[in-house]
Amino acid sequence: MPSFADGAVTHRDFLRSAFQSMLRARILENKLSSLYKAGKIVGGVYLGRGQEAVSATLGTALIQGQDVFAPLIRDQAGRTAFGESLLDCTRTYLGSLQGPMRGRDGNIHRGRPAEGIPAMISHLGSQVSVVAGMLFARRLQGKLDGCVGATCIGDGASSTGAFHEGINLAAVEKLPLVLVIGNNQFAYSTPNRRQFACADLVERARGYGIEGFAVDGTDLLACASVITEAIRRARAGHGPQMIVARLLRLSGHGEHDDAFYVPQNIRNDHYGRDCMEVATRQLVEHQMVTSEEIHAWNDQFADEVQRAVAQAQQEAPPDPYHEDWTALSTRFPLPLRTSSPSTVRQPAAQPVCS
Amino acid sequence: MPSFADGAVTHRDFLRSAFQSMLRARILENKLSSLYKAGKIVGGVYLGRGQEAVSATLGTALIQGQDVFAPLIRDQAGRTAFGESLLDCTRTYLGSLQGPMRGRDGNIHRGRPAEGIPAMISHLGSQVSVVAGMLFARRLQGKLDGCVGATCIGDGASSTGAFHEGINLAAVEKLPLVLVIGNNQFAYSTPNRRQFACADLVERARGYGIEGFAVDGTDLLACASVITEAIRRARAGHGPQMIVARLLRLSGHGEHDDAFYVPQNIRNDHYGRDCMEVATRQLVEHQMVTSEEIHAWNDQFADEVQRAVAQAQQEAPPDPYHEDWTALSTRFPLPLRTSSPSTVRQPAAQPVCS
Amino acid sequence: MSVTYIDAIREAQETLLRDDPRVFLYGQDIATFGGAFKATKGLAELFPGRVFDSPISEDAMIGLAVGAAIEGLRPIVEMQFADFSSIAFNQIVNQAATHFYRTGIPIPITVRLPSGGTVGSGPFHSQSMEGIYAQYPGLVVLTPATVSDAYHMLIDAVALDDPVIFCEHKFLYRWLKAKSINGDLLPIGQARIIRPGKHATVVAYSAMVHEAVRAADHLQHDGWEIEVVDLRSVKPLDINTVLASVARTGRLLAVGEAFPWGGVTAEVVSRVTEEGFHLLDAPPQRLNARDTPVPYHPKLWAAHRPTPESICQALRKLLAF
Amino acid sequence: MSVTYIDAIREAQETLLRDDPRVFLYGQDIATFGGAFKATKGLAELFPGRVFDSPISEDAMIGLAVGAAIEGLRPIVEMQFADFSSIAFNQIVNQAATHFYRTGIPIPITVRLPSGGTVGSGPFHSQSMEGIYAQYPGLVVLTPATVSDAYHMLIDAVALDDPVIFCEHKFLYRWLKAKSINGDLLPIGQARIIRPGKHATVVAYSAMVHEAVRAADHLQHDGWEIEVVDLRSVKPLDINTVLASVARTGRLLAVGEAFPWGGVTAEVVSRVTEEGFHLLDAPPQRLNARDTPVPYHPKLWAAHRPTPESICQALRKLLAF
Ligand SMILES: Cc1ncc(C[n+]2csc(CCOP(=O)(O)OP(=O)(O)O)c2C)c(N)n1
Ligand SMILES: Cc1ncc(C[n+]2csc(CCOP(=O)(O)OP(=O)(O)O)c2C)c(N)n1
Ligand SMILES: [Mg+2]
Ligand SMILES: [Mg+2]
Repeated sequence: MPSFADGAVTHRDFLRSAFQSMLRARILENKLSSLYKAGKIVGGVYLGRGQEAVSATLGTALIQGQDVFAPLIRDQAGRTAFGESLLDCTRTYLGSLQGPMRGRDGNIHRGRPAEGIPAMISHLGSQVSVVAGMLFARRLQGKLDGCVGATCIGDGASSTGAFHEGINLAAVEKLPLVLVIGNNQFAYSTPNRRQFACADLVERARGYGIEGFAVDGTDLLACASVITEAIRRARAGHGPQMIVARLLRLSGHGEHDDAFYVPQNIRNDHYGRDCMEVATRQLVEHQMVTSEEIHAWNDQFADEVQRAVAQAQQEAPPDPYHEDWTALSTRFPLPLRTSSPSTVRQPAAQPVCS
Repeated sequence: MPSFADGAVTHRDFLRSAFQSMLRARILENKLSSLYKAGKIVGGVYLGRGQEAVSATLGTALIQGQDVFAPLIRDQAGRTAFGESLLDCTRTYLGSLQGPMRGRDGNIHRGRPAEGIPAMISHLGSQVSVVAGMLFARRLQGKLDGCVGATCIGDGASSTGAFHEGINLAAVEKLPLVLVIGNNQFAYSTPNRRQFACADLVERARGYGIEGFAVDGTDLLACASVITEAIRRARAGHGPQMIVARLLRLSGHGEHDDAFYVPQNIRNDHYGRDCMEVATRQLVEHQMVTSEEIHAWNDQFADEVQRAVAQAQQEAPPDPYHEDWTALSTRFPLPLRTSSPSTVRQPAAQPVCS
Repeated sequence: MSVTYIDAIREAQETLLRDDPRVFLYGQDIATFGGAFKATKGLAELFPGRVFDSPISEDAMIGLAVGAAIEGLRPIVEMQFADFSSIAFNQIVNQAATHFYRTGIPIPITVRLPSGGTVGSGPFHSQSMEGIYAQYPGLVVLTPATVSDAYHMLIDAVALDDPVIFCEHKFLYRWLKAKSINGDLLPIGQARIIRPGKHATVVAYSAMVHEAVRAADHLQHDGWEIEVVDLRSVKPLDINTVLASVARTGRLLAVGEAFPWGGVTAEVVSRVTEEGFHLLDAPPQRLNARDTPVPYHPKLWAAHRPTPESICQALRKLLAF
Repeated sequence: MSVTYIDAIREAQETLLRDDPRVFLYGQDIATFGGAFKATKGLAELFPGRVFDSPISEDAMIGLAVGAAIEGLRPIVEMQFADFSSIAFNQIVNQAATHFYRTGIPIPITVRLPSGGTVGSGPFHSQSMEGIYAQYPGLVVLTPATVSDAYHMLIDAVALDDPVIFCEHKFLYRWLKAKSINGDLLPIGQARIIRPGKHATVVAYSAMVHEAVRAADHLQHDGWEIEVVDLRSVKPLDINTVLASVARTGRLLAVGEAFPWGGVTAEVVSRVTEEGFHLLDAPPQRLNARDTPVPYHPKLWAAHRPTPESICQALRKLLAF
């Protein structure tokens, strides 16, 4: 049986921590939704509602400053758990110059790559090989020991060539990549049956020669158990791990979408339940949290969110007149010859192929 | 047990026919190799030596004029079996204006798409979705019944995103696509262990929700049994079929390559054997052919090949001064208004979204 | 009663599905959902078995369309955003575009690219890729700027036997309205003088046509008469109409929303200087977006792309030469 | 004793691996096999654990390089042929190219593209993609034409903090030889006057530099002195050197091997006419490949790309203006 223990963190602490991240994310995302509906956020707002258990578990089990976490579209909870500040979120959504993206990119397209959080591009599947590359580089530098790199992806993104190339490459290189597929049954409006033909995406793992786990993504305890075990195995050198979490997206694709296409019977079935409610019940029942604590956290997080929003709102937006309108870090023209070393480099030896 | 019978074709006829295509291809390819080495062919020459049993079986089991066959780089035998004339090959390699590619494209990049043989582009994996599209179109037109579409691909090409997207799409659409992966253990110089991490690529089938077969690609009888069964299943509506044939490429990647990187032990092992020899032995033992017949065929095919080469060599090359240097079938400028119908089209009804 | 640009695109697809059994639609979320921009709203119900939701597989989506075209059909593929066509790049430029030249079999597919910037869309939902695709032989690249052109040119695109990259501007989708779709037809490959003038020629296409017209209207107050040419099709490019205009005005400004290196405006300027050097009274100029990814923040975005103000500024400089 | 262009590229990679622990090589068949063109021959043995055979996954190859660059390494990725970079297109133009602008973290990767036509290579092993990549903000696009530049510019490419698309010409690989790699360094972004002259300027890059020089040599017999400018880098583009040359000659012909719509030659002509209109005594001209896929047959191929003969012809027309 997998255990939650990862170093010094006990089962109880882990779950409380993951639960807090779920709650914080839910409150933050509710706020983002209202801001969007009030016209205060331009572009789109994409929520992880219903997917917090999976995402928070992952973010909690990863070690900030050591691991890589490449969140995707529905990972507010995982970001929070991994240590991303609420301000990074609100500043990015609200276009503050102080945010990590400085108004140049928005919403969930944020990250701090130098701190182990790549900033996703929109093109689904593209982050898999990037995380593999980060791990590959660490191995080359002798710094990989004990690290893992995790990324999340949806059922829809599993149909991309980038997903396939990335996971296959990670398998060939036997990298400690943890790939969490959140199968929320829809890609935008497209149901699973128009996306893949296997019974469960976890059946893909074997074809890549990697280990695979299926988990009920609405069940925090199950997620904690399975995801920590997968991460443990990746850390221990078992190579890439694929986790397929089944659940339902409890929002529209974005806040512009009312998800009319999700049939009632799917909403009503087991996977349509809200992981927040399940987790609350589970942790209260197991006496890991009390309702009083939850209330207090609710207040505390609402307050934190409020402050993060207020601060980002009052911060200066980027100024096009002071913007550095170059996409390069190199400043051309280069001063004469400084791009080349002072001495003329000559080939080391006889050319091999002459 | 699968049977070779496909309609009226008996087991014996099938095998003799496949064997003849193998032989014809081998003789043709030996000739292409000499022409290349004599500097008579520019560009590259890519041979299917060692892969004739798989390819010929496939081409023989498919029905010309009804099925689609998208051959790849090592499918001379399959092309011959499917009915491609030797002249199509020699004319393309030698750049004759009479060939299907009219000197515009060369070597194995030839086809007759309107006759069910797409002309491959170099980019590996790209033909899978094209064949899927041809089948998809036939279904839309109500013409799919009983048709299959087959394409071949290498172990290396299984790492492409195009392969993944194509086969997954075919699975979602439940198309009668037969995908033959010739795992010849190398992609150019790259061994399987740098290409994928699963034990056998056939393990991928399940993850796509399709049926998979593994076969010894050096064994004509095994190939005939497995491939005809897969085709039968595709024809019968079981959806895409994946066949992984294990074998060894018995030439360099192209005729410029001496394959120094293929270790001796791999050449010596079971899959290093020559399918031509195996097939000869098998058919002679089963008294399906006699050595005399084989000798006669050898002479006959050598003669056919010789004539196909001679004819292509004496034909005119394309003439740049008479070449139609446009990549479009449309001739611009279009005469005024003829690209539009004579009457002004008005939207049929009220716009739905206004 | 008015018709928007997106209505026109939807209507064209309805017309095509109704009139031509060879047409089918393939793309992400285009069936039940009616497409991310509702360009196919209701069509799946109207035409059962002709409108398909695809997996998120842009490469295979184009591969499928090419295969279907080989078999004689006329698929219209919707990319959810032009930017995602980068995934289908190989199938478009190498498979579809080379097919006729190589085999003699044309590939009549239409690839719809919701293109260009809108507020808050950022680097990956704002790109204008016409100048990328136009570089490849074997493609026709269309950029309708008006409601009627959106309709008629999409109909024409499907009628063409060659692969067409159909660049629709997302900003125009709901912003641009017309009373009705008019019968002012021009063949594909012919540009339109959308606003006559005599002091300078602005060559533009897609959304920039409207920005250019605004700039021209503005300069009218100062007595300048600016001619605006809407290219309509960037490949083929109707250089004759452009040259005739420059012959009248002697001055050329080419305006595009794409990145500034190369692309449509460079092709226009080069063609004009090669063929109509003697017509020019002043150095021809280009105005494009800035050389950075398209920024998210509305303030940055507004300064990233050409606007009526920056077009006016460029025109004043040109007129003062 | 001589050094070929491909030797220089191999040497540069050896130097880089030796001098910079951040460098590693990733690509198809580059380890044991030493690469399809032997650009990495022997390097896997010399530098164990630094040269890797990749799966046939161009998209993931670039993704991996981007990830490694984030971690501080300097990967060099070999595409087996430039044409196959179409599969990595999205990772190059959207992931690598936008990263610095978006996040402030530069992506120092070098993508080696064996480019251009050779006899019998056909539509998918002959492409010149510099004009495609140069359209995207955030990329540096280099096109060395000489043995020494092949060496020094590859060293410089890896030193740059930005993603570099390094377009090597396959035709030059073994055909172009030098006595040795010389110390005639120029910084990236600076063009070189490779042949001085006074009657007309030919701007070229990569293999076309040599065709242009041959054409110039030929016209010398008739008394024409043609200046040939080797751009070296197509983005950034050293317009100052080009303008200075045109100021001397008054005439411009831009020659490229890529497809004729847009691309490098259009950018050159546009920049010169925008900024140096008054310098021109004749309409600037372009000469590119034809607007079809690159044909397989040597006779077609020879008529598809610019040659000394066609360059001479274009120059005579230009000189006669
Ligand atoms: C390559 C690519 N194609 C299309 C899109 C547009 N798009 C954005 S999210 C999305 C649906 C994603 O579905 P899924 O992967 O299941 O993730 P979910 O949103 O359900 O979490 C689509 C089609 C994209 N971002 N990238
Ligand atoms: C996308 C792409 N990348 C690289 C190449 C170059 N290339 C041509 S054949 C080949 C090896 C193919 O190996 P495999 O798929 O195993 O087929 P085999 O040659 O062994 O039959 C490579 C790398 C290509 N054609 N397409
Ligand atoms: Mg989903
Ligand atoms: Mg192989």
